[in-house]
Amino acid sequence: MTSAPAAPETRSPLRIVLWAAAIAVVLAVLPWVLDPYQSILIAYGLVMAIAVLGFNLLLGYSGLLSFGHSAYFGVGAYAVAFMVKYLRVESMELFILGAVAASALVTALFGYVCVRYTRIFFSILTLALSQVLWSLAFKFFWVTGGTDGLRVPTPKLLGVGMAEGDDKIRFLTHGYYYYVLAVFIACVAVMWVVVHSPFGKALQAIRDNETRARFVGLRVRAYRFVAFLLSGVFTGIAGALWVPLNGLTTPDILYWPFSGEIVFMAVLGGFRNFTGPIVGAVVFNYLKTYAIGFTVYWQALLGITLMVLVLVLPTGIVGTARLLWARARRRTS
Amino acid sequence: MNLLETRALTKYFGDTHAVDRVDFTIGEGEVVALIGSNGAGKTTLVNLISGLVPPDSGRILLRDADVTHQRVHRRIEAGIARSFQIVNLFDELTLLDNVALSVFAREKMTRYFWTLADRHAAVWEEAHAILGQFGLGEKASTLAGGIAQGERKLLDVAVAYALRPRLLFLDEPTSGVSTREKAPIMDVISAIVRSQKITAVVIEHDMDIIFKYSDRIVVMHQGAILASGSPEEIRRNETVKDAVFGPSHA
Amino acid sequence: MDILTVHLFNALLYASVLFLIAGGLSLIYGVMRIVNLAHGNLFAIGAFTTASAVGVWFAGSSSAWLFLLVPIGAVAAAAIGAVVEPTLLRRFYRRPEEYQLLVTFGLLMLLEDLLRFLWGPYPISASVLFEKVGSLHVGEFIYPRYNLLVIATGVLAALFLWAFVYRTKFGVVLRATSQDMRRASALGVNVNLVYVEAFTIGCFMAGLGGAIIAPSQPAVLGMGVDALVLSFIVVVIGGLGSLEGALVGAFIVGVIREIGISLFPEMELAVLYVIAAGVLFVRPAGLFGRTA
Amino acid sequence: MSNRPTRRDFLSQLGVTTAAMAVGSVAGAGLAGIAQAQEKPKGTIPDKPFKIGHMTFFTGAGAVLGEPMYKGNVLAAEEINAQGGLLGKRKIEILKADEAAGTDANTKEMRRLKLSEHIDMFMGITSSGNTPALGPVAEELKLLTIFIDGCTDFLFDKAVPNPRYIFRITNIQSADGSTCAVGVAQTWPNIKTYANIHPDYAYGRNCFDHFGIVTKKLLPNAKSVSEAWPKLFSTDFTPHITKTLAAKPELLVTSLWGGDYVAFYKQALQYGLFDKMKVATTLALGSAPQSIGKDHPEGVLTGVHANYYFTYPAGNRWPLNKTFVEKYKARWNEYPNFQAEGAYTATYALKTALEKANKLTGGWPDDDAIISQLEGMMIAGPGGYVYIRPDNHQGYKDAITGFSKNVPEYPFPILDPNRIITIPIRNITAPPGWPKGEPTSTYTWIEQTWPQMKA
Repeated sequence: MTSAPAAPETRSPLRIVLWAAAIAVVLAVLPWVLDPYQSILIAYGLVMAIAVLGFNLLLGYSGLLSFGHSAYFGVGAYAVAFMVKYLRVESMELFILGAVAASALVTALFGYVCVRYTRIFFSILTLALSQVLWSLAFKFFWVTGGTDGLRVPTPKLLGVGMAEGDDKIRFLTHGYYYYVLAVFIACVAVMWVVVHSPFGKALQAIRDNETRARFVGLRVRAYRFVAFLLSGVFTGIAGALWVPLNGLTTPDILYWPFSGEIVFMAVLGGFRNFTGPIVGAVVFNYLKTYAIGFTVYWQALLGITLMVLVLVLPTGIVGTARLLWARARRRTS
Repeated sequence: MNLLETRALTKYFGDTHAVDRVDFTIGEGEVVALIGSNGAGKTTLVNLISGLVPPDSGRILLRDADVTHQRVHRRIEAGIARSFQIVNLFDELTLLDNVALSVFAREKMTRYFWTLADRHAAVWEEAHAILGQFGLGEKASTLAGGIAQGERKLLDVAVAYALRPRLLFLDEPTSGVSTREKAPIMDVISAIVRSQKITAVVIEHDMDIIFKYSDRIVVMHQGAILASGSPEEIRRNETVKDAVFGPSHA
Repeated sequence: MDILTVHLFNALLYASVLFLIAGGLSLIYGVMRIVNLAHGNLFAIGAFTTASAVGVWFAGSSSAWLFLLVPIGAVAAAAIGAVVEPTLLRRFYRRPEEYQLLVTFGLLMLLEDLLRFLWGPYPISASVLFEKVGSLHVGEFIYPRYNLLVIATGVLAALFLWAFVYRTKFGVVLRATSQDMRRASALGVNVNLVYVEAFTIGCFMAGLGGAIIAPSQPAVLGMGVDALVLSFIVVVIGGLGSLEGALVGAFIVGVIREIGISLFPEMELAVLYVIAAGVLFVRPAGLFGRTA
Repeated sequence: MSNRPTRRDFLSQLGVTTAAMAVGSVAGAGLAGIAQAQEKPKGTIPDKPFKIGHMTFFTGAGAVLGEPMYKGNVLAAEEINAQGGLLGKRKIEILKADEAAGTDANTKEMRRLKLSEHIDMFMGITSSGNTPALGPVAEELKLLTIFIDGCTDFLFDKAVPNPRYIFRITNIQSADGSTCAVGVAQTWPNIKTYANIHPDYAYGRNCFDHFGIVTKKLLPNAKSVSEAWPKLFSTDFTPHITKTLAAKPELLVTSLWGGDYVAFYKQALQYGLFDKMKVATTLALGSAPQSIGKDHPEGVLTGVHANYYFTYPAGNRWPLNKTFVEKYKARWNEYPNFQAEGAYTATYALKTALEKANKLTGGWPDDDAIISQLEGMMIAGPGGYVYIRPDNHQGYKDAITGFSKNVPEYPFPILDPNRIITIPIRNITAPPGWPKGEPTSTYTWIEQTWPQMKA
């Protein structure tokens, strides 16, 4: 980091819980206030937030930039699609379990190779390995449906399916929305504990200074491996939640530019903050949707946004907001 | 019984004999100063023993147990800790976190990803206490990247000390700080080492400090041990004077 | 046996183009330690520029003149490189790699749309040259002469680059900078100049790869993103930062692709990726790689 | 058909005809035309615009095939708007969306169009990878939809077996492979070996399957000796061509289309592929006609998606086509392809349905009323009559294919007017009520009911 270290987070746990509860309540009320389309967008945002939260355990807390997180997202999504296609599973809970198992397996395999390296080599390795999965999903037509992808019908939530004749949009904006919200809250809570646990401290220590971390007795690779695993599983869960929302999965979500989008979201929100990835994911989802509606050159728009972010606001939305907030407070006091 | 013993420990860097068949021993409770001119092999010797670099040949025995090829974390479990000549800290963590991390690591708690670190009050108390011992208590919640060099040197030692080692290597604990600050730093460190009866090896250049704080002095020259003895003996040793301080030295 | 010759030509054809792209990527990394994710777009810019120069702007000119126009794509890519390095990338050398990757990812998105803005949404082809040079007989088969030209260009580029890096004064400076930028700087090397030159050469190579295939394949949107993955596979097999690695990697990929399509039509490219993954598991730094 | 008929008998039984014949007249209650005079609508009609979301390929290699679809839609909308709009009041407004964004993005975009832009109807889609994804979404959204292409059997076989809101106007995909195979059986009955090059996605697989099953029935001696599956929107077919040449087949079957086919034939020419074997295609001349150059070899069985080619039915026999081609040429300065015709016909099918529904109930008809009019509709389009089957919402019209030929009137090859092959669609697709099959209902229907020719 080029910027001077900022003051650490010193807010009291009670205040954090209150804030989180307030935000959760707002999110819970949204489907009743917003039109269905907006609710669906928020649901997409929350799903991506889980993925980016996982991703950021590596980038923000372990200092490892993965350019291959599309792989674990895709594994989660395809795990669900395979369970539908081959096992006729309908239960969302089983989907999530399956996605956790599948993404843990793949992440363990990839992690075994990748955590031996850091910096650019880590990024390149994660990217290259993720593209192996992309090519498999893409070419194994008879298993994966190739570019046509696999459809996933409406799942059963806690054993309850969509009522016959019920409106799918209503299902998505209410039943499924709350399911996503619940999983999201659980994931945020878990990740909060992870990054504030002794393990989380160890990761940050390794990020700051690998040599010294070794000399306080940390087995650096083992820690990176576990972080990689957790990160991948979170992203896999997001993939599983994403499929029913989207209705189908195609190799597009395994292609490397999707990994780039995940990185984009983290940077947009600010990867040195716990909340940055969440904000980044939700905002990016809006940004992209409206950029596409606004101009055919939406890619250029996003590209320029990214370059400006990196050049001018490397701490992202949350980092910048905090800075401004701190400055304003200093001025008033 | 010797706490640590090396046998014909050797490390080459290309053609340079950084450490050349060194037999180095240190007894329980000793405070030894390791001296020698730049490039004499002092830091390399410490790097070999602490596990930063692997030796080319020779053995390292800790209480007669062979640790030559053990991984760093095993050596730390066995009680070997070190500080660094060029300060090695977790700059984006607070002072308290820096020390607490050692405590967590020592207690094998860093693998806990399911409990909040803040919940382990005993660890934080201990970390606070250690910071207090090193006179850093007031800056506990400052980021390590944002304190003065002298304080960083102390913190570096505190991080190593928090591992509760039996054998502590201090690689130039006062390098890079002003002469005026050196003695206070050494006073703090020395008080802790002596009171906790830690066996320590100090690499140092400042002769005043060496003579004041060490029980024994080991002199290295061109990768080999030239002499070993009490401060008085070393002071009188002519070979040492020539090799270490140069012939022109007084 | 003739068919094997044709297969070999195909493999070399693919390898030549890939070497140009991946070689440029690797050269840039070797000297400046940055991985340019927008590298594939420079390949695309080369293809689009040449395709429209030959197929649209100067369509109908004499074929000799059109042949001279082919390298224009490489020049265009090099020009973009010469602008982008000092104005944008230079700010990032001292910052962590994640920012370098991100800024080039942003550049990728920008360039992708720049292509669409400048050349519109449709494929552009310059097949007139491809047709003009005709085909030659390889036993009972016939083979497009143009493809042999592409192979020759790839081989020449490799020779040229080798001579350039190992046999010229600039090559010495380049290698010195690559090994230790600070020391080179202390010895009076103008590092900024070396960087812009190296980056421009790398972009030139990618652009040349695009330019040279424009007559035989249409230039389409998205070709840059696809090309980047393949050149990653090449450098992953060969080792990032090594020109020899890029050469060998490109050859391996060319051969595997040809074999894959012939013997495993259902798997095709997947074979390539699986083999690349195999290399990664055994030798993560690639066959010619150096890590730190 | 139990005792083995000869091939010639069977082909004539199928109703396969070569050379241009008059379009068979079909009488029926549902018959509607696109050129009917407009009656005054009953009841009050709102005058807010009728929004159609139109998604097709506007960029990339798919655009030469897909974009004419939009142009056909726009042409029809402009004609209708010039008369005051739908039911004389509601002007059609078309919102474009680019199908090239990818299947995931497309489903999102369809949702956005309905939920955020509040479109009244959805049209378009070229790729058969996209309709099975979008069909269920349209049903979920209760969005009235006429897919123009994306004609995979899978859509109504599996993805949406009981469609309510979605329809599809162009012929079902299995007709492509079957028509191609029938064309081959009739033209080159002595073929023993054939090779395949198909794009690696739903359409390529479907063509491969149906060409295979029909050929197995009609030409039992013919064997597939080579397969190549290039990625859709590839530009380099060098290894696929080489592989095909190495297998030395008598015939190459390919379902490459759009920009892919253009790149393919140009590369294949330099490898002399067309000199070494016959070539049969399913969709080669389906793209915008001007996208194929005069360097394209003649005598290739050039498919048009078994749907429509702008020179057939010739103007003197079917005025609807003559005026459509003229108007399209005047508006867009190019000739229409089957997708332009499909979108044009679909727009008029909507208009007709609205008018009939209005006549029954008055006012602006709701979606259910429109749907019940579309179901079973028989409409005369530029390419002939299209029948929309009520059970699966699929449009059916006679399948056609032909042979490439250069003529002085056009700067591109056209279907040889003297050798056009037409097949009544009902004879090569599964009838209503046939059980859903794998890979398609039509496949199992052909497999189980067609007689096996003698070797």
